[in-house]
Amino acid sequence: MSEIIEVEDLNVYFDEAHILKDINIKIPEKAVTALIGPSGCGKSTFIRTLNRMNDLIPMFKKEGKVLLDGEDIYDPKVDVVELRKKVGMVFQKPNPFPKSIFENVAYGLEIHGVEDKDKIEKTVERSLKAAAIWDEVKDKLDKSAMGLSGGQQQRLCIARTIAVSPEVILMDEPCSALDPISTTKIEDLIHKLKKDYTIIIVTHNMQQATRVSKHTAFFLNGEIVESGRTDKLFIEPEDKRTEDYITGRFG
Amino acid sequence: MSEIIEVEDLNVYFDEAHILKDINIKIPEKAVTALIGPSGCGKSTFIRTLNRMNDLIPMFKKEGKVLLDGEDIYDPKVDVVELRKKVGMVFQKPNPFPKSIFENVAYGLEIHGVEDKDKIEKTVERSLKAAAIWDEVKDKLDKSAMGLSGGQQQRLCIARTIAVSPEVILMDEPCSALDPISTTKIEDLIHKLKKDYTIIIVTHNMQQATRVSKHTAFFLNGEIVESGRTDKLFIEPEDKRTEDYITGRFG
Amino acid sequence: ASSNQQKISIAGSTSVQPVAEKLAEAYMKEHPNVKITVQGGGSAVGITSAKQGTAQIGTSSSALKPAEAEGLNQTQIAKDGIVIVVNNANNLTSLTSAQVKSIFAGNVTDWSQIGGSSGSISVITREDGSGTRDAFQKLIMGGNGTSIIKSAIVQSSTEAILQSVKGNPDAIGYMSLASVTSDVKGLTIDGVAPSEQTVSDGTYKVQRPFLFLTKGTPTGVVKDFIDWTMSSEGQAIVKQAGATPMTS
Amino acid sequence: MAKKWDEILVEKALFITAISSIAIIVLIVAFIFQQGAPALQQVGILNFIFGMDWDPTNGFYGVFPMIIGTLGITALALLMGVPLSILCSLFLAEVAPDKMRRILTPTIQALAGIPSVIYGFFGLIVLVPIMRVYFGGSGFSMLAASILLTIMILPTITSISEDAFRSIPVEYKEASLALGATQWQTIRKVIFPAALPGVITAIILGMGRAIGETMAVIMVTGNVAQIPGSIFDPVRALTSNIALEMGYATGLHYNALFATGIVLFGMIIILLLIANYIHYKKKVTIGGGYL
Amino acid sequence: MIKILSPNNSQKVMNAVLWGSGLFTIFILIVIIGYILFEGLPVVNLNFLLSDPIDSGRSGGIFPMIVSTFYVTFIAVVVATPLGVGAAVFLSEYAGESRLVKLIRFGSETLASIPSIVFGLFGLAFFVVFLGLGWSVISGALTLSFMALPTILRTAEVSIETVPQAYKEGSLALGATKWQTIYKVVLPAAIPGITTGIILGMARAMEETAAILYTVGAALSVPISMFDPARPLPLHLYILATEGISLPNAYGTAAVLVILILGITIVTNTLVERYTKKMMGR
Ligand SMILES: Nc1ncnc2c1ncn2[C@@H]1O[C@H](COP(=O)(O)OP(=O)(O)OP(=O)(O)O)[C@@H](O)[C@H]1O
Ligand SMILES: Nc1ncnc2c1ncn2[C@@H]1O[C@H](COP(=O)(O)OP(=O)(O)OP(=O)(O)O)[C@@H](O)[C@H]1O
Ligand SMILES: [Mg+2]
Ligand SMILES: [Mg+2]
Ligand SMILES: O=P([O-])([O-])[O-]
Repeated sequence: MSEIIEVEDLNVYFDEAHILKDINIKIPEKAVTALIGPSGCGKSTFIRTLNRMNDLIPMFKKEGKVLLDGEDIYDPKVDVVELRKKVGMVFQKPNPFPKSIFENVAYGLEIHGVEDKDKIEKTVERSLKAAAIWDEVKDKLDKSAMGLSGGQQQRLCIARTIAVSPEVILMDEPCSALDPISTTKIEDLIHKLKKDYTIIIVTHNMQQATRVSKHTAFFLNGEIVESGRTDKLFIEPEDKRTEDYITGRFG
Repeated sequence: MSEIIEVEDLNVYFDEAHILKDINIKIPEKAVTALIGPSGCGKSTFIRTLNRMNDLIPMFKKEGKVLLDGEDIYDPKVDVVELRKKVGMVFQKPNPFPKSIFENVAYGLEIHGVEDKDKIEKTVERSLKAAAIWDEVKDKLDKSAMGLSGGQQQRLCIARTIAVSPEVILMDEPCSALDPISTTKIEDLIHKLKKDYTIIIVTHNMQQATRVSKHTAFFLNGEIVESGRTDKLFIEPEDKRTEDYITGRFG
Repeated sequence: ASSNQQKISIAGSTSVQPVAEKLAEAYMKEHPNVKITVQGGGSAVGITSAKQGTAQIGTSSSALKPAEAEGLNQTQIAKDGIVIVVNNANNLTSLTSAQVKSIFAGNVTDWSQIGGSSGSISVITREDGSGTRDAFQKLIMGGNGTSIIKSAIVQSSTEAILQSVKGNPDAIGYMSLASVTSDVKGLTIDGVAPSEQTVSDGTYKVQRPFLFLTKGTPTGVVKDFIDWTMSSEGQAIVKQAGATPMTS
Repeated sequence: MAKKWDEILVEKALFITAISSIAIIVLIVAFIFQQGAPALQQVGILNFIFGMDWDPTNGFYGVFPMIIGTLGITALALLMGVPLSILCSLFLAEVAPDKMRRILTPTIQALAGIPSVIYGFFGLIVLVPIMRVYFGGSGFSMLAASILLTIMILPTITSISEDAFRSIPVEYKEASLALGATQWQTIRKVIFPAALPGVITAIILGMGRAIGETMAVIMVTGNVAQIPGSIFDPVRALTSNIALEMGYATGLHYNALFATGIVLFGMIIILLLIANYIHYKKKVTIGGGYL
Repeated sequence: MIKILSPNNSQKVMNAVLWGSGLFTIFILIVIIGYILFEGLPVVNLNFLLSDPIDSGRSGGIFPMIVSTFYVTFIAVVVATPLGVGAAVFLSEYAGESRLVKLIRFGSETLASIPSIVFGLFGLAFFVVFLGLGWSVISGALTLSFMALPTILRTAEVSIETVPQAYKEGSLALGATKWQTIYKVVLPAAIPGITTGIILGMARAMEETAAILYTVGAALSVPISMFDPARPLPLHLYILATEGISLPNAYGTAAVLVILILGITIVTNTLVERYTKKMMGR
């Protein structure tokens, strides 16, 4: 199994604040990698670095390299738009567009140049079904997405992301607002997706990490304390801090 | 133990959509009541009805009564401001003000007329500590709250709410963005608070419901299927649907 | 028909504008192949447009200064009487030009000083440079000799003068004869009441010219239009438009 | 890489629109300066600005009383108009019943479409006589102009700030109300600060309208080029000076009117610098927060 | 003062103040619009609307002026809107906080304060004479578009800046280009503010006199081509009113103009309202 993403000596600063410190990690292709760690340790910042979403934050500064398929994504030659087409993302706070539910999911297809109405409709339906929200919204596809419940919005955002089939999918706590059943459905989706896609998921739920991921990285205070195969990391962690964290004895 | 809130035949509509159907429930005083149910079933809508937050949504319509201390909170005579002082709320999506961290927490005190700087500072510190975020923000109290991580924002919003000591605290998934350790700390906080306050908490985490609450109500499609003592509801639910839901066999 | 259509554009004085428009309307009826447009802007625009050639005919409502007149051919197409007006409630009906002068110079400040019922006079004048004021200055104030009192209210149009005088029992102003209505009272000056007749025959002195200006001597259709304007037919239209024709 | 070309093209096109605004400004400024500079040269800048007499017929070109007039009228209009407009926009955004708002908002916007001349005549026929009866004098006054301008800037400031208030995310409002804040506390401490950039833009545009307004002001100020003793005295504004005499001015007089424009321009720049300084000091980010 | 009051009382006071200012504004609206309609409506009838003026407008109707107004305003808005919104997009999304941005912003604010008469004279010198467009619809419309530009630009800029960052991120993360994001997410979300700017700019263009006095010509006939001179409503009523030709007809013209503008603002606002309701779900 090859690595699709390699992060080398990554350091991230917001102005003077040193948020990520000497991050080195390899993300295997067509597999699920989980990122765990206490709130505020830098998980979101890290995955937002992988699709260059942090570029939008004026005070963002980085050192080090992020290689996708061997190419540094921060190279000036890289087309950020192409990068983001390859690397999709579900945000921590659900952020649907102020458009209808249908348009939210169709949006990505349209901007990727899909014009065939039939195809768009099919893909929208398929994505909404995969994100386990179809039944709840199928009768109000033309209603605004802003009128959905928190969990519905979160699933809509998942549908929106998978509709355009990116190679890598970054998910920042995709199940945080979901009940156990929806969560199971999303996990099933992840299992299905991992055959063809690379998935990086941030989660606070250790069980979820063990259930869905092959690899796990444990973040603490902006550093990766430990990373490796999930089964190993959760059963016999090398670092004391990892052990403390996963057993809930931390802090 | 007396009931602080009694909801009688509550029906809520958003325009034509019938969101809550014939809700009848009594919330005991100085205890924790958990609300569980699949995403989109109406939990948020329900708790937002308890502090009349839904009044802000133009198409909101309700029937039935919500009694707080025996008085209908929807009575025209009721002062909504006083009501909301008594009934505080932590929202599902963290919504800090675009102000500094300190100001976010001090805000409630100031509008309640506290002018003593010293007292404000002490209360801010105490609230931030109780919400388990003090250590992370103590050095940047004057920085914008918008620059906090998702989980940090969530804890800040908890701190903001408890700073003004409302009698009833509504919490809409307060731990959804939190790691297990922060979650434990928030649960500890809830345990402490319940001695003096009435707490209603929406959660997707069954374990959390059993850990913190004395009573639980199970929502499904806008109805309360079952409600009662948590220990009873989780061990021998009366309704088949409740059982299915809590054992994860649902849908 | 448009291929041999000829265009004349007229621009300048806003006082001349309605007269010119009426002339144009009648002329175009007789000459369907000529299209005349009339543009306002003020006498200065008339002078510059004629000089620059932006308009074939510039119009002005006051006599040109030597510097302005350079290179321009002037044709006076009408006269316009300037009437001294007061509020209808004012009991005076006539004044001498000397009295008007001292009022506007600020030497007389109360109506009782000149035989009216007491009330402090509110002097209303037109803006510096306007054709109306020019004529008033020249004929009442005596050229550049005496200036109008600095604290006089300045109004920039005929109608604004009318309304200002109408709304204030103590006001006095001056305005174009054509626009005087029963809302205000026109005063007899030096024993001559302003009227088309007295303006036309020159007995009423306070008046100004309406001028057509062309760059050099007019030719072609422009010349034809101006000639027509000066004809009895054209002058009848001038009269209809409320101005005083050159010949009565 | 066809897309990339699109993007570059779009950016270039947008850049051109931005630059064209600059070009327009430069064109107009250059025009004003080119026409006005000769007068400043001939009369002398200081004589022009601080001269107390304006009498073109006799060769006096001093605009100082008009500077005072313009400042006075504008200040007074802003003093009355800004609070009224902002309160009104708050009323529309936060208090007014929905139906009322739906009628009021467009009607107020329509107020921006009433010709200045009509405002002028309204002032002349209705306002000036009232002022004369109640405050004495001729009725033509600084105050009369300021009242008209108050009404004339109302639509600009009200509409733009109403939008600014209404575009504040509801989440902020909810958070504040849930803490037991009154509506007014919420407005004062959350909504208003967050909407401040929009409100300041509204005020700046309103101020522009007030300074630049000509036709209405001409009819009610009396246009006397003297420093007014009180707000009930007649004054002449710089803009009025230009509009009053432009129709007849030639030669140096014409240039002097444009020089008046230059002075006005200088004043605008100073006022804007002040306004922008406040703006900068108070800059708040809204819509921020990236998570 | 407010400090001494309890929050409750200050709420009551402010409620009264806000209602007071709202009602006062309504009073102003009724007085101004009522005044115009009261003075003007008596002369307005179908004949007034549909016939040509006679005798410089002393009698007859204002049909050519209505056409002129639409013609001139339409061109002015069509020119100013893309320039204004485009510049606003550039300033808020592309340029960062550079010198250039500050300069443009400052410049447009200055432009907003330039007296209309100066625009008129500029238009005369630039469009009419220098570009040789003559006194025409196009000269007048372009002059007006310059006047309306700053309002549209600054208003659009403010509303674009208030669009939550989260929407943009959502779009970019899907692989949308910057322009796609702006075009499909940011601008639609900023529509209410942008329309306000356009309406204010348009209203300004529709009512302006001084700027067209020197540029549009004053022809009493219906303009066919863009290069024909025209006489929009405000200019017509200006000439009627100031030269004392016919005050009643001037008010009649004003009434028609006011009704036209009211119609446009009401329709636009209703559409925007519906649109926002659909988008935001409330
Ligand atoms: N503003 C609104 N307009 C229209 N429908 C709404 C609105 N808010 C919520 N709804 C609908 O009401 C139902 C209940 O929503 P609610 O937010 O109460 O669910 P919830 O139980 O809190 O779900 P979650 O766990 O996902 O937050 C959902 O079907 C939702 O689509
Ligand atoms: N825009 C910003 N400006 C300044 N500091 C920031 C910004 N965003 C995040 N931070 C800080 O960077 C650190 C890492 O934040 P990040 O959002 O990556 O945490 P996280 O691991 O995702 O936490 P959570 O689980 O709570 O979402 C935090 O301490 C946070 O306060
Ligand atoms: Mg995070
Ligand atoms: Mg919810
Ligand atoms: O426009 P005037 O006729 O007064 O020069």
